[in-house]
Amino acid sequence: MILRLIERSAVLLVSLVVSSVLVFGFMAVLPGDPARVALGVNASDEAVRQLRQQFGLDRPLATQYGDWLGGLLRGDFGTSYVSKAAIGPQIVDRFQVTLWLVVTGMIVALVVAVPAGTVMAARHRKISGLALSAISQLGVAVPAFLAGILLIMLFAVKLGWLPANGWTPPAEDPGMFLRQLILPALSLGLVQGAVLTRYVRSAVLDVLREDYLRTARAKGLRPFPALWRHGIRNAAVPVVTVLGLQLATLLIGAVVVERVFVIPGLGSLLLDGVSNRDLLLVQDVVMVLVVAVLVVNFLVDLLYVALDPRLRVGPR
Amino acid sequence: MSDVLTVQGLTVSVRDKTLVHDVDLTVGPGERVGLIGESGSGKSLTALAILGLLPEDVHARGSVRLTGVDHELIGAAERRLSRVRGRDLAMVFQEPMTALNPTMRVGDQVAEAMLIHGTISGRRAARAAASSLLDRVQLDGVARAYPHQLSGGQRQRVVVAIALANDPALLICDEPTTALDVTVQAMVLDLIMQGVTARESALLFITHDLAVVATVCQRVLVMYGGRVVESGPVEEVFTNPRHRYTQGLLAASDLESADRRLPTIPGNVPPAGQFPDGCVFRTRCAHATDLCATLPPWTGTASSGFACHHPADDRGSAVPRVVASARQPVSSTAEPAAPTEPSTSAEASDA
Amino acid sequence: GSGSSSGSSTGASQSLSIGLVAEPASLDFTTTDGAAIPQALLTNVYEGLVKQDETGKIVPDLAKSWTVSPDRKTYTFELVDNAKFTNGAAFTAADAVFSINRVKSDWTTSLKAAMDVVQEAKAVSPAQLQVTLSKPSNDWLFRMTTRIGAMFSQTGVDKLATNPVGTGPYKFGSWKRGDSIVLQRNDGYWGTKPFFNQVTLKYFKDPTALNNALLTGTINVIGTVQAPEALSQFTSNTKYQVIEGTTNGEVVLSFNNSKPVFKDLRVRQAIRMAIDHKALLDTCFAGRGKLIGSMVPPTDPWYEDLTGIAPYDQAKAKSMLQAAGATGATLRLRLPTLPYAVSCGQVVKSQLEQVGLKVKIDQLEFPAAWLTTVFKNADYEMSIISHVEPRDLGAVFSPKYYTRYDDPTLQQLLAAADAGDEAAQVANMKKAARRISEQAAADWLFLLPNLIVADKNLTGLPTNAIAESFDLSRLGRS
Amino acid sequence: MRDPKLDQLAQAPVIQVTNVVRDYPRPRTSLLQAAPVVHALRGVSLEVRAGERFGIVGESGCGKSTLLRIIAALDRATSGRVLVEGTDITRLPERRLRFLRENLQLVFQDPMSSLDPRMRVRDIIAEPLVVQGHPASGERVRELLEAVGLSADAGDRYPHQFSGGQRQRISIARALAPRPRILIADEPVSALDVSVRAQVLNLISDLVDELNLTLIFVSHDLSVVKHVCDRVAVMHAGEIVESGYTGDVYAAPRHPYTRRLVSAIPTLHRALAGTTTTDLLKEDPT
Amino acid sequence: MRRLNPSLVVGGFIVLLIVLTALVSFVWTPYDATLVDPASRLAKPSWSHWLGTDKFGRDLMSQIMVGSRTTLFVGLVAVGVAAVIGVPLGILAAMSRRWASEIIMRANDLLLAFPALLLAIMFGAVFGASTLTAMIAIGIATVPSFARVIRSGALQVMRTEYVLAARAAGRQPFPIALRHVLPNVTSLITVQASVSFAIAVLAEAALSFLGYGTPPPTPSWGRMLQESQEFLFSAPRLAVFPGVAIAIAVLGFNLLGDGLRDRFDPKLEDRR
Ligand SMILES: Nc1ncnc2c1ncn2[C@@H]1O[C@H](COP(=O)(O)OP(=O)(O)OP(=O)(O)O)[C@@H](O)[C@H]1O
Ligand SMILES: Nc1ncnc2c1ncn2[C@@H]1O[C@H](COP(=O)(O)OP(=O)(O)OP(=O)(O)O)[C@@H](O)[C@H]1O
Ligand SMILES: [Mg+2]
Ligand SMILES: [Mg+2]
Repeated sequence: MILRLIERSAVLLVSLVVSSVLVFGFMAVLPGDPARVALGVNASDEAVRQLRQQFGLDRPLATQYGDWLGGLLRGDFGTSYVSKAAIGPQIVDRFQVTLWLVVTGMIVALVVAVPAGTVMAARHRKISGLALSAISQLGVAVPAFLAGILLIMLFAVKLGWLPANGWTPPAEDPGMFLRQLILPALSLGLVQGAVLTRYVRSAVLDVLREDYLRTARAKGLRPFPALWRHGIRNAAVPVVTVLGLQLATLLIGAVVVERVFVIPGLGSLLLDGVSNRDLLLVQDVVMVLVVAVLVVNFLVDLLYVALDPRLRVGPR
Repeated sequence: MSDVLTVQGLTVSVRDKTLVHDVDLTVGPGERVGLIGESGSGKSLTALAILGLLPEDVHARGSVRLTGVDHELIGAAERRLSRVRGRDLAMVFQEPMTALNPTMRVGDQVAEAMLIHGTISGRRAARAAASSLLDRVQLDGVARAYPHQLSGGQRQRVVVAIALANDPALLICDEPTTALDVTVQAMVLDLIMQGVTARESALLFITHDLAVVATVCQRVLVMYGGRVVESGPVEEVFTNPRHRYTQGLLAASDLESADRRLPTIPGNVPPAGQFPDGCVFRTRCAHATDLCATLPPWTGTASSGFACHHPADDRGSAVPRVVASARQPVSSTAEPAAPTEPSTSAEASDA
Repeated sequence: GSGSSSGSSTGASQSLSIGLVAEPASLDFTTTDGAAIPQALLTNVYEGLVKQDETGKIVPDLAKSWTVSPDRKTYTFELVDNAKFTNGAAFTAADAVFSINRVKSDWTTSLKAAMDVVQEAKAVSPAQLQVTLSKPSNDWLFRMTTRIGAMFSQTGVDKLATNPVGTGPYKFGSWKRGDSIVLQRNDGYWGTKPFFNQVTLKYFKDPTALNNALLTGTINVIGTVQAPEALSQFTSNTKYQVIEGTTNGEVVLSFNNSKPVFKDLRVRQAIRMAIDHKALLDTCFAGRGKLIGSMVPPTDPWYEDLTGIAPYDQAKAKSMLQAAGATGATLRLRLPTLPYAVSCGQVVKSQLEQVGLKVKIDQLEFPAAWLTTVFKNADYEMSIISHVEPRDLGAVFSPKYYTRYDDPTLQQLLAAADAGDEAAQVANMKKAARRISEQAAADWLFLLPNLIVADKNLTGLPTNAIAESFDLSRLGRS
Repeated sequence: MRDPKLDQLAQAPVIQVTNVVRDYPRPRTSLLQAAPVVHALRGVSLEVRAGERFGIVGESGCGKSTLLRIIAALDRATSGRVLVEGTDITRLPERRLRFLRENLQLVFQDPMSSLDPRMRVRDIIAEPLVVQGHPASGERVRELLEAVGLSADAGDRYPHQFSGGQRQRISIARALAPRPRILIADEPVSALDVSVRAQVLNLISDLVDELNLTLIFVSHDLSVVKHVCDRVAVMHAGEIVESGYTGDVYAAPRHPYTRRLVSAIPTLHRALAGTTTTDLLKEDPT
Repeated sequence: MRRLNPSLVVGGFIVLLIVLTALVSFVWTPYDATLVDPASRLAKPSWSHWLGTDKFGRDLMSQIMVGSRTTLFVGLVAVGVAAVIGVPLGILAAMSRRWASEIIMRANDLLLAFPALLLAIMFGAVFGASTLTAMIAIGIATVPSFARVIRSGALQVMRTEYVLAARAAGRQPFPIALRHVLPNVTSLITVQASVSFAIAVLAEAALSFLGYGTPPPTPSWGRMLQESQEFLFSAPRLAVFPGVAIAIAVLGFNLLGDGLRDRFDPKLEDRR
């Protein structure tokens, strides 16, 4: 167990280093000089030169990379070429926002998907199962932003129950925070939930066909308790994989929902960075996203071990 | 009428196909009955029908009664059935590798069997009982292991322990040793025998291995094409087979004979639902006549008899011959499996 | 509580939230281009010596008054004496000199060129400033009403990008990037203190979200309506007022006059005549906005209605193209990713194709891609963009600009206008405006309207938005 | 059952396996420890002579298939040598194995997975011919089909349209296609029903006789090996623990493992004679 | 007799419908889909405009028809890129030595850390926003899931005895990959392709919403939806039709994928 942890950590570390090189490399080969881009089209060569010097862009790439990475490790994300503001605090702020969104969205998704998927699998030949399947199929087919727009039209504009958009940090006004969180979390969660439902269904279906479930029934367990006691944990393994992947894509996928609900999250920071050609900012945000994804996958890996004893190294 | 198990007119069908026809079967108290037949002959379906665990859209008709249970098992509510399963009626399945929950310690899986039926109350007591039960199948100290840490033979013994946990009146074993090596098979077979004799449980033992049946059982039923074609005491059926199929089967499995060329039954076992009307064996039978197109009646008693229009002679030669050459093109006698339907005989074998 | 009690600094706090579209990338307009920063900060946080009133007239601000020497080269400003920067420093002529000189030395944006004409700025006394120009220029004083004229504190320019320091009625509060900028009332303001003690400028990339925010009470004002089609939900609702006026934003269908195909006047004219401007305005801006025939908004003193110069006439356009041998020519219409441009571009394409041209639409991400490709490298045939700078006729139609419009006659007219007195300026500018229209240096699709939707009880909202700033100082509640 | 004729055939062995070891690395469980290894073969030596029917018997996982794969140069030995018709194949690169591919062919256990489900039977049988550059005439394919007792039209169908026994016949036909001198069969009947098993065993027997093949026949079932082979090697845990003439080994096993193995086999005759399950566990069958 | 699989039938029907619509749109649409006609702007559905017109007076029906081409194009490019890279990579990973395969799969995992939308936005920034660049990015982002699925399928094939038999017959690795492995993973490829198709269609819609998708005037359902936003109150049908079209297309491809999966997966076969 400990060894596995160490090994997975080593893999994570290597992946992180490689991806930092990739991200840095991608930004380095981008056409255009960040300094010139930052200064605008009419800047004088002299001004550009000064800025390059100021931001250390005139040094060799390797040095720049080293400094950047060193900075990241110290928690120093550098200063934006465009806004001249420190990037670190911004990323921290935005990341929190996105994390709230993604995590609550995921919770909504789980709350929807686990019961629905299980019922769909258990009754996959019955009308109720088929009807649920149809609904989830439709859910998957609706783009998240469309769901968001529809939710706003209904609950905010027509009924006036909830705010249409905006974001308040929880520390500032918890009530408002919750009210503003509901709709985005729903629009993210319902669509993801529909996707997840399908995975839950197929995982549970697989488990239902397993011999050990038949053994459990032969012991005298009724179908549902048998599924609950022997199936859920086994079905969780493939579902957790998907969950990990979804969590990862959601981090950036939330950008659309952030746009619809005017939420200052990481995704919109990235979009702003891209449209302002704030390359260092983009580089940092991308790196943060990649790190988040890799870390999530790392955690998922560890979760497997908790779920599936076969992955533990033990006596044979 | 003190039979432990009485099955009458059991018919199992899936949609339009009938997979098991009109099976009658009784097991007396403490009796060990074998059910033999080649792959796809309907042995497992018969067992599952008795247990009420048939797959979805496979349905059973007929009657299954068990001593000590005051209701018909076929068609009984899940609630009532689940009280019988694992307590009065236990089962060991074929595949030890997958029959246990991979995420649960084996001791807990054994203990659960007792907890469900309240045979033992309290987790602690159940655990203790489970480990002593495991000791008795010669698995000392594995209670805290997970299934993947055990070998196939060990797992199968855990399954046996689970089945015997509540001292069932009847134990059904569905090819419990097919996936095991001979030396391990010997051990598991012995444990099953010890287990049932110690509890005076009745045993219904399903296999395709004639020698195993002969070693374990007192009485045997031979199935082919979803029907019981012959039954009787082991020595009688195996020394003096009356049905032509039993006869062919015995001959083909006799590897002891000095001759390098074996007697064979021509053709292949047809896939489910494609057995002929009348006598199910007539397409492969050298003795078949037009008469065989009608269903042969059961000759003999309920517990010993056969269903054949042209039975082998009573007290005939010990090793009858079926005259047919393996070199004959197979497809001339039996059609290959229907397109798109993988053949059943091959299916059953990936152990 | 929204009672209209007096704006005293104690008691009820009055706050306001305004929804805007483009968020600044930085708060430093000395080094960052774009309209978003002055929109938020000019007149509110920074003040100039002079400013423009709503009719376009230049009026005093930090300068109480000014005089111009007879050779029109020396300006003498009398400065207010009670103005203070929010960092505590008093505003003096020395700060003014510092600010004017700093444009030449430290600014990096293209607008700094307007200060090139200044020969010398000097502080005669703490309250008197004298600026000498190298040649007479009417334009210079006008430019002093824009961000170029913003007055900075000598001790407050080290963190312009994040912490602006000015003399204005508001001081910079906080900036939640990606969300909003908060301005606080400057309680030490030298002039009339504003009604609201806190104004939040909230930024919305998505016009629909902006509308929803007003509908659900998150904001009180939509500062610039981006989706005029959606206005109907407000006009029909008594809770809101809709203000419609004009801006400086001429939506220009620009031609790259250095491309061979545009060397032929007939082609340029034909294109202007092929476009049904009325239909275009109806289609892509819901009929809001004003049709103009040249690069002059009605708020400029030299405005004339020139829409008749190239009337819509498909048949004539066709035949002119034929005569010029340009029928069937393929023109790349490279649009910035701005809603109005993308909308109008599709109408333009459709209409030009009806007279026998081929139009290929390219979309370039705005600002970065469009600025480099079209604006800087002039790699395009036609584009659509709204030129929001005030009095930008001269700047836009010059050989160095992306229009590559090289017309000595026009340059002469502009020079004369700049150097002459007011009457001469107006007369020459009229000629210049007519000249570019007749020469079809570009096509003017329409003038962007100033569209504001606000809570019914808000007062002091500007009808015309002709200055660079969104002036918050006069806002109040009735 | 010794065949005296065979003694005269004792010329140079066709296959000579010397001290073959095969270790498989297990997937690493940690970066810090050396990867654990499975010792699939721990030094196996054997000789097979021309025309011989050589059996290998042993329980699941004892290394039978591994040994066959190494003999067929489908896997590399960790150490040791394999000579096939005098040539050491253990170090030969793939491109120099042509002679082996032509002379040595295999039949596998699993009738489900040993035929590519996406190919017609005709193409399956012709594959070795095509690969080895022989003319893959329809004539030869028909001939082969007939030789294994399938009708000629079987060539047009796909494997899933056949039963297990028929598929094993197809496998055999494919193996015979390049006219090999050595046939290796890895548990060819373990997956078959009893009634079909007899057919396939007969077929293999007949073909070996007719075509003068050398046969290596692997099974976990000692009775089957005894029925088919002249000589047998008993494998246990990666080693050959005993070998000799089949009848001898069966009647008088010397190694304790062999004794346990032999006694554990239930047979009809012994069962009818009253052998119980407890007897099966005893080391001595008698 | 195999029962008709409803997912397969419905999914197949929808996909066929989209393909047909796209084909028909090449030869016939009720109106020129890009023709701006201010006179008939925002027309309600009627006999002359079945689905009405948008703010440019363009016929919605024609746009939806032509938009189906974009949808197919989007899916084909994305799935094409993903399959062309992912399938060989997956097979290679399955067939190569342990360490080589490990490297491929690790690289694959790494790519997984760059979500599709992120890649599309970055590509858009570098190469300019166009349907093609966006979809190439989506395709590249889909490579890992392809490679993973194909690898596990190919590993199974590599373990089969027919591959062993082919090697024994003397087949070299490349022909084995081509003749045995590839044909036997086609079912996986088809399933994965149709699921990825659905994802690509959704991604195009999301990108169009953000302004990184299909540029005008090429009709695209995603952009129609985006453009319809300011009419949500005055003319919601402008959003409804493309929204429904997207949903149906995604539904169709998903159903097709599900149906194919059920059809190919022996576990789900009716027997046992
Ligand atoms: N759910 C099902 N649907 C359709 N056919 C089925 C189903 N389950 C079993 N069958 C068919 O019924 C026949 C009998 O199956 P059964 O499992 O009882 O055979 P068996 O005698 O136990 O064979 P084996 O030795 O392979 O276990 C087989 O041909 C099988 O293909
Ligand atoms: N490619 C491989 N990688 C790792 N271990 C292997 C590999 N192939 C075989 N082994 C291991 O080597 C041992 C011998 O395997 P082999 O397949 O030769 O046994 P076998 O006697 O043929 O068994 P069976 O009767 O089950 O076919 C087993 O423990 C197996 O797990
Ligand atoms: Mg069975
Ligand atoms: Mg093997």
